[in-house]
Amino acid sequence: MPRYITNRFMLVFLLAISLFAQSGLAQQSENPLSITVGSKNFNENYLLAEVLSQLFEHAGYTVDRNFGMSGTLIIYEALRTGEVDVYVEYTGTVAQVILNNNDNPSLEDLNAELLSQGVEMMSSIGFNNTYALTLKRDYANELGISTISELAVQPDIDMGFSIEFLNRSDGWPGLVENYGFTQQPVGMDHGLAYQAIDDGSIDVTDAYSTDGDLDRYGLLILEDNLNFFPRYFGVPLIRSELSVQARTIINSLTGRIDETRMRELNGRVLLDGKSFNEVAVEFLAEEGLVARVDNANASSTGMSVMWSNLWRNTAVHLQLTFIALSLGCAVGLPLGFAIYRSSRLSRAMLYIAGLMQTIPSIALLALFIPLFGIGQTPAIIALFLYSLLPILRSTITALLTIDPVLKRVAEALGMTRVQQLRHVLVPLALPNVLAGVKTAAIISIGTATLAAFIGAGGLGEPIVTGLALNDTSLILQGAIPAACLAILAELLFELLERVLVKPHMLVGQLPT
Amino acid sequence: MPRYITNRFMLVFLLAISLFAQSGLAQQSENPLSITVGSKNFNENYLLAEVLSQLFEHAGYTVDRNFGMSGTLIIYEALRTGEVDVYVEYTGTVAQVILNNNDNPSLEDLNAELLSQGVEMMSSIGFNNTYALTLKRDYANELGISTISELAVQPDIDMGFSIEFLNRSDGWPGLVENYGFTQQPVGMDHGLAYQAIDDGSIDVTDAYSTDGDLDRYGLLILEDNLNFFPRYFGVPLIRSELSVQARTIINSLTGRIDETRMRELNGRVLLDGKSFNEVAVEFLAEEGLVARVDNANASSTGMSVMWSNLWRNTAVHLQLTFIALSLGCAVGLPLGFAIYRSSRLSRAMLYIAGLMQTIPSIALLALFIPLFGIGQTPAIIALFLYSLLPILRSTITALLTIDPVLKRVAEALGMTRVQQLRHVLVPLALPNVLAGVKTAAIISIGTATLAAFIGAGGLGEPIVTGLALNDTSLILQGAIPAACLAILAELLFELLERVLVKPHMLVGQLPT
Amino acid sequence: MTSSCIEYEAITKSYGAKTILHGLTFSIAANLTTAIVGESGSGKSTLLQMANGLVVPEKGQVSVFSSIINSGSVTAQRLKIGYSVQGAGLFPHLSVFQNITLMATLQKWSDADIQNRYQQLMQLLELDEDLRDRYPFSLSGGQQQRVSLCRAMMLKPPLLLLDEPFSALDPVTRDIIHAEFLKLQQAETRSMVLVTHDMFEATKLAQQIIVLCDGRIEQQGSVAEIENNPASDYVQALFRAGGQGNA
Amino acid sequence: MTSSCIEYEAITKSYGAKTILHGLTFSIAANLTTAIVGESGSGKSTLLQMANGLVVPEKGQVSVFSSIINSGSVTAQRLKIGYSVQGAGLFPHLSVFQNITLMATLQKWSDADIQNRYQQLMQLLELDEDLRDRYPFSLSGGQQQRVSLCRAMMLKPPLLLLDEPFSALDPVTRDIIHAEFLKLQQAETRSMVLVTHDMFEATKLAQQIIVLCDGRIEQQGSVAEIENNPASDYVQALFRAGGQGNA
Ligand SMILES: Nc1ncnc2c1ncn2[C@@H]1O[C@H](COP(=O)(O)OP(=O)(O)OP(=O)(O)O)[C@@H](O)[C@H]1O
Ligand SMILES: Nc1ncnc2c1ncn2[C@@H]1O[C@H](COP(=O)(O)OP(=O)(O)OP(=O)(O)O)[C@@H](O)[C@H]1O
Ligand SMILES: [Mg+2]
Ligand SMILES: [Mg+2]
Repeated sequence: MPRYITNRFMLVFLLAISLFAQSGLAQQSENPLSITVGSKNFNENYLLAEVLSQLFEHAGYTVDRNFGMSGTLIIYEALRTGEVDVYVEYTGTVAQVILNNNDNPSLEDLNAELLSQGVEMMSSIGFNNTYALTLKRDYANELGISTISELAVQPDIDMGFSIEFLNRSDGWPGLVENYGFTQQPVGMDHGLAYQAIDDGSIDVTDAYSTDGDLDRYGLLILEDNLNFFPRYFGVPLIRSELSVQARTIINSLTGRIDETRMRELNGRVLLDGKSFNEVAVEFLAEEGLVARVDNANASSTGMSVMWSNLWRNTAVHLQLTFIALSLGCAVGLPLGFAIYRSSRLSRAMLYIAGLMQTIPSIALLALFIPLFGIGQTPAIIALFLYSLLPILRSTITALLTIDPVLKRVAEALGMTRVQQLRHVLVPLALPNVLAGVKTAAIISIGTATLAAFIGAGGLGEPIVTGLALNDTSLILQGAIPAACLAILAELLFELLERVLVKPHMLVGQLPT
Repeated sequence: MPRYITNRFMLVFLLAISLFAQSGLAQQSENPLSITVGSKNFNENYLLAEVLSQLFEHAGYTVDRNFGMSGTLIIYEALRTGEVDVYVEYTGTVAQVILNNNDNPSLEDLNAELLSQGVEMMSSIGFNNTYALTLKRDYANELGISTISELAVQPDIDMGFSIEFLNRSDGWPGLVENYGFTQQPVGMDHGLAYQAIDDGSIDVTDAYSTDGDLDRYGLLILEDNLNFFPRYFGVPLIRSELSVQARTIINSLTGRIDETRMRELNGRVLLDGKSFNEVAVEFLAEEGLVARVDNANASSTGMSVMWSNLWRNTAVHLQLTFIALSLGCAVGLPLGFAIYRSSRLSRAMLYIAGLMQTIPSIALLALFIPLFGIGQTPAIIALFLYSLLPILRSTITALLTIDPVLKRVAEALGMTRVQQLRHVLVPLALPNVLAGVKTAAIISIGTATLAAFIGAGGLGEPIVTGLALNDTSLILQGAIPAACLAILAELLFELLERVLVKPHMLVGQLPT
Repeated sequence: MTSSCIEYEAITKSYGAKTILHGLTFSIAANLTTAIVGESGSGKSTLLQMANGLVVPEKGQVSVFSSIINSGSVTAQRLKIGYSVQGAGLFPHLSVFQNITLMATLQKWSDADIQNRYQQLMQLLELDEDLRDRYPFSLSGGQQQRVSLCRAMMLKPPLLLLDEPFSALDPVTRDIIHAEFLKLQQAETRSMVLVTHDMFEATKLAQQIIVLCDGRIEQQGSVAEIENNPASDYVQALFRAGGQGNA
Repeated sequence: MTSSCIEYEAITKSYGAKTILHGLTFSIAANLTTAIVGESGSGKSTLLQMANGLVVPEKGQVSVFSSIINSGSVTAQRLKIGYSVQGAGLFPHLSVFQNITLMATLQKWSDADIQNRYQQLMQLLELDEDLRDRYPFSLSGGQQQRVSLCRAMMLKPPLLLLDEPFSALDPVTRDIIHAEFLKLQQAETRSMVLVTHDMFEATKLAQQIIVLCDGRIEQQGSVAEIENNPASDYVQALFRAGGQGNA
């Protein structure tokens, strides 16, 4: 009966995994009227790419969605080489990052330069997504201010800015120079700043002007009356061989979305929890660009890139923690068994494992670079070292607390040390040992995000990126699978425990 | 006998703590010929401040060292208000950060502006501490390059830059614009970049031009031949009422330290592990500014600020982890005792605790701001949540594995549930429960660094700052006390275990 | 007949398909000593543990001092029921003194009362003074068993359930303790149920005997009745076995 | 005299200030059954455990089959020494079958041999077939004790050390097992040391008796010698106590 249950569990589990794996394989198809739409890996860009994709689909195109690419250079390279036909870029970025041979290029120079690379810039969609200073609408009314200049002369304002903003010359230092601020801001994580402002801990923070969070918190953007912040208008970049028909479709967005509208659309994703697909359908209907019909059948493919990213990150994460935990067991368990008899050795080992636990992860990774380079290896070794303490300690303690009468009997029967371990000590210590291993597993899953620091990927990648971009959906793309992995690990260990430990060895309610 | 040992341990422990506490209290003194020297909280600035201090001491001054202040605005404010008489600033910072009403001020305007605030800028000490691109000297020779322009046209160069450098307009974007780079760099932690370059994983990274690490790794600074990077010359800032005598003393440093020399001096601290005091003594002797004498008696006071910072951070850290762990025990232990009989409830609780373990700390802190604001409270609550899993799990498992005969006897004797717990279940489960609590304690000490993200202080403060500044000594000022705390925690728990658990309940070697 | 201290009514108990006790109904007389004897595995310990609620009958009910044993009130009832488990079951983390006096301390007895009772019991059971601060792991089998017995008797419970309390004692010590027990029985009138395999012990200490076989009561009655009129071959064999029958 | 299987030479053992065994020198005859009897706490179990190295003497040495027991070689020697600990000591995580046959499996016995020996022992000790897959927690006291005995005998060791192996058995079962044991003793000649409190059992199963009192040997000799010429009042009291003396 328990074996039967075990097998069924296994079956269901394997099925679930294989389904998950298949869903990650995006289906490719070829078609004469086809187009590839790309996007960067943050909400707004996803959404605009989805809007473009649906427009094309309604015009009869087969759309290949190549969403969620990380980094301007990567997506631009994809456009240049024809792997992507169109994506939405920001004017400031085009000038600064992509075309780097010109100080302050005129629009003409810029276009010429792009054209030489087989790329064209379409007309702006309308919004300018740049830095902004923001504060509670109510509070602004109370103070009677609406521009940055008016803010600069308010004495009792508490300001909290992201570290990046505090350091960029187009951020705080420039503001101080241009507007003559005298207040002293504090630095804090951007994601936390919104919460802090909502909470009243601070009054003003920096934001992106189309940030969907602004409406959520009832924040007002102060007018940049000295035009200090650079401009980042959203513009579609296309391959220059694109047909007139395709260009016309893209141009139907020209000037259609201003900051307020973009903020509101971003908010639908961020706050109302709608999918990009849903919001795109709504938007196109609202604008009269497309009748609101066939909602259902367009839905699933839109997310395939996100899913494949998610699946890849999860797989890497799983691999990292699995290898690290296996190593932790492979070292911690035998070590525990070898040294538990000597309290001096045990203590020494526990001290060492404890010390490693307190080394900050970045410092640990730094130590590893000369030894293991960058990538997955040092990440795994760091995770392994962090898993040692719980495993080692629970092993040692569990072995120490076994009934000495049974230890004595095992000796008396003539078992060798190894046989005693295998047949008596390990089975009796197992529940408490497993408790330590389980804790180590969950902690590993939680801390494997550090792998992203050193280019090893995993679910830390969307989390770290999301934290940097203040993109909740990206954070969740890392956090939710991590949480699922934690539950999965618990389930697996329960299975393992059910197979390895007889139920009567774990007595909660006394049998009567 | 064990009680006697216990008491002696306690005594020694309390003595050690009180000594440590006293060493943190810097002794203040007043004197007619006295001066207060300030410094920012990174190595180079510490060292220059110590050099100034010793110069003054040799001229008969009583020097009050006010070292390690964090942030330009704070130390400048201290200078303006007279709490500090002199410190070393950087020209770029003076213009940008301190005097914010002028776009590109002339030196005259700048001085006038400073004077109006009671401050004067002395002549430059000589070195320019700005951004630089750096690569292995050997590799540069191999390529035959010595300027950034020459680097820009090398096709096969792997570049890794700090995230900040990649994003600052006076960093990578500006370089691309000015020098026409086409290579695509990867982003990585600055501290790790040195290791990566040493390791051959990358070829080029960004650095500060006076960084002591450069010589360690045999790195060459490429000439900024287009003068792109802004200038940050080191200059003493003084209060304008300073006497001629004091000014003369300060001016004896004018032009004395160029980049190479500064790098070499920084290296003595960073690489040779010398104290600021030692290096300052050596420098003054080498320059013939002061005969190398009375080394010993000048030593201890110089570090008093660092010690008091260290002591304060340690105290905060200890407080955070202690409160969080106490909460973890106060919730985890009773909860474990309450639910261990029901495997369904136990599992549910362990899932929840496991989920909390996988929430990224920044996200968790973000959730807390509306509830608990910023500061120590949310940090403690996050640490508390992270400590729950090990405590809860070890409690539940330890209770489940108690010999059922003894549980039965406890019932048969007529004990109430509470009495059973107090007198039978808890003592028998204790070793394995303590194993979980110990693990939780060590993990808490390790992760309490996150408190620094939310302004709660602790040893995370120097670590985070040190990581940002790539200042190993600062990192160590956080990491070493954290490691000591971990050892201390182990020792305390050993004491606790010795008091609470009879030695015969933990049988390693069988008694014969 | 005398009044009863325990009443078993139609008690059935099985584990899986195997029935251990087949609908037993009987009662145990108050203020007397009743010995339960019978085959190993016949359900003696199980019956004993039903009287203090450690084992719950599948069907039927058990009453002690006229109140039904159920989980609600059983904790209070147990204070009046001393129980020594087969095989000692001492708390390994408590010293001999703590094992014996724990419940008295929890019942807030005065220090003097605790010390007196402890001394009395240690003497009664021929235990050395110097065991006081030793831990169970360091006791011999017979010492452990006697400490467990002291623990059961500490609170002077009106009912004692003893599961083979003297099985690990040498004959000389056993004899001495038997004599003391008989004296005590006259001094502190109490009811006692004694599971034993020593028929001599049963006839010496008990007034009533219950013979259990295969989950059924083979015979119940006074010592004389059973010795003189064994109801079955099994009962007769019991008294013959182990040499006693040679007498 | 016959050759000896265990030799104790000037054995002393003390815990703290208290000396348990005072320089004992004696030997145990090979191929016979020797009973060790004596007061509870007199050091019987301790002596037994010295023969398989579980307890190390403070002074003196123990040899089994002419080789000295020391920690170096003891594991191999133990395979030839069956031991049943006072109070069963079964492994709670193993079934009855696994408890009994574990060592045979580790010694790479064939499946058939294991099954045969297992069946033989279960029958010998009157244990039910259906206990096979049960776990120790579900056994009665007497069942546990018998399983422990099976475990000790599984490997057919030439020397058996049994610490009160029948104390939890009812007289009828005990009688049957005694008879079987005597038969077995004739079939598989082996040496056996039996610690017991049942003088009848001692005289019936053993040929030699050692009387221990207060850590000294009070008397050693054949059953007849001791019964007929008790060396002291204590030895006499032992045989008188518990009703046997009434015979
Ligand atoms: N660790 C120890 N510390 C102190 N005394 C001990 C220790 N171990 C055993 N003893 C004492 O040694 C003596 C001999 O114990 P042993 O178990 O050999 O007695 P025994 O003859 O087998 O008694 P029983 O018939 O009750 O089983 C006992 O008095 C016991 O209390
Ligand atoms: N959990 C269980 N599962 C199956 N059988 C059980 C369980 N618990 C007890 N038994 C069986 O119930 C029967 C009665 O057990 P009990 O302990 O009452 O016997 P006993 O008369 O006290 O025997 P002994 O004299 O050997 O102590 C035994 O045959 C035992 O194997
Ligand atoms: Mg029983
Ligand atoms: Mg013994």
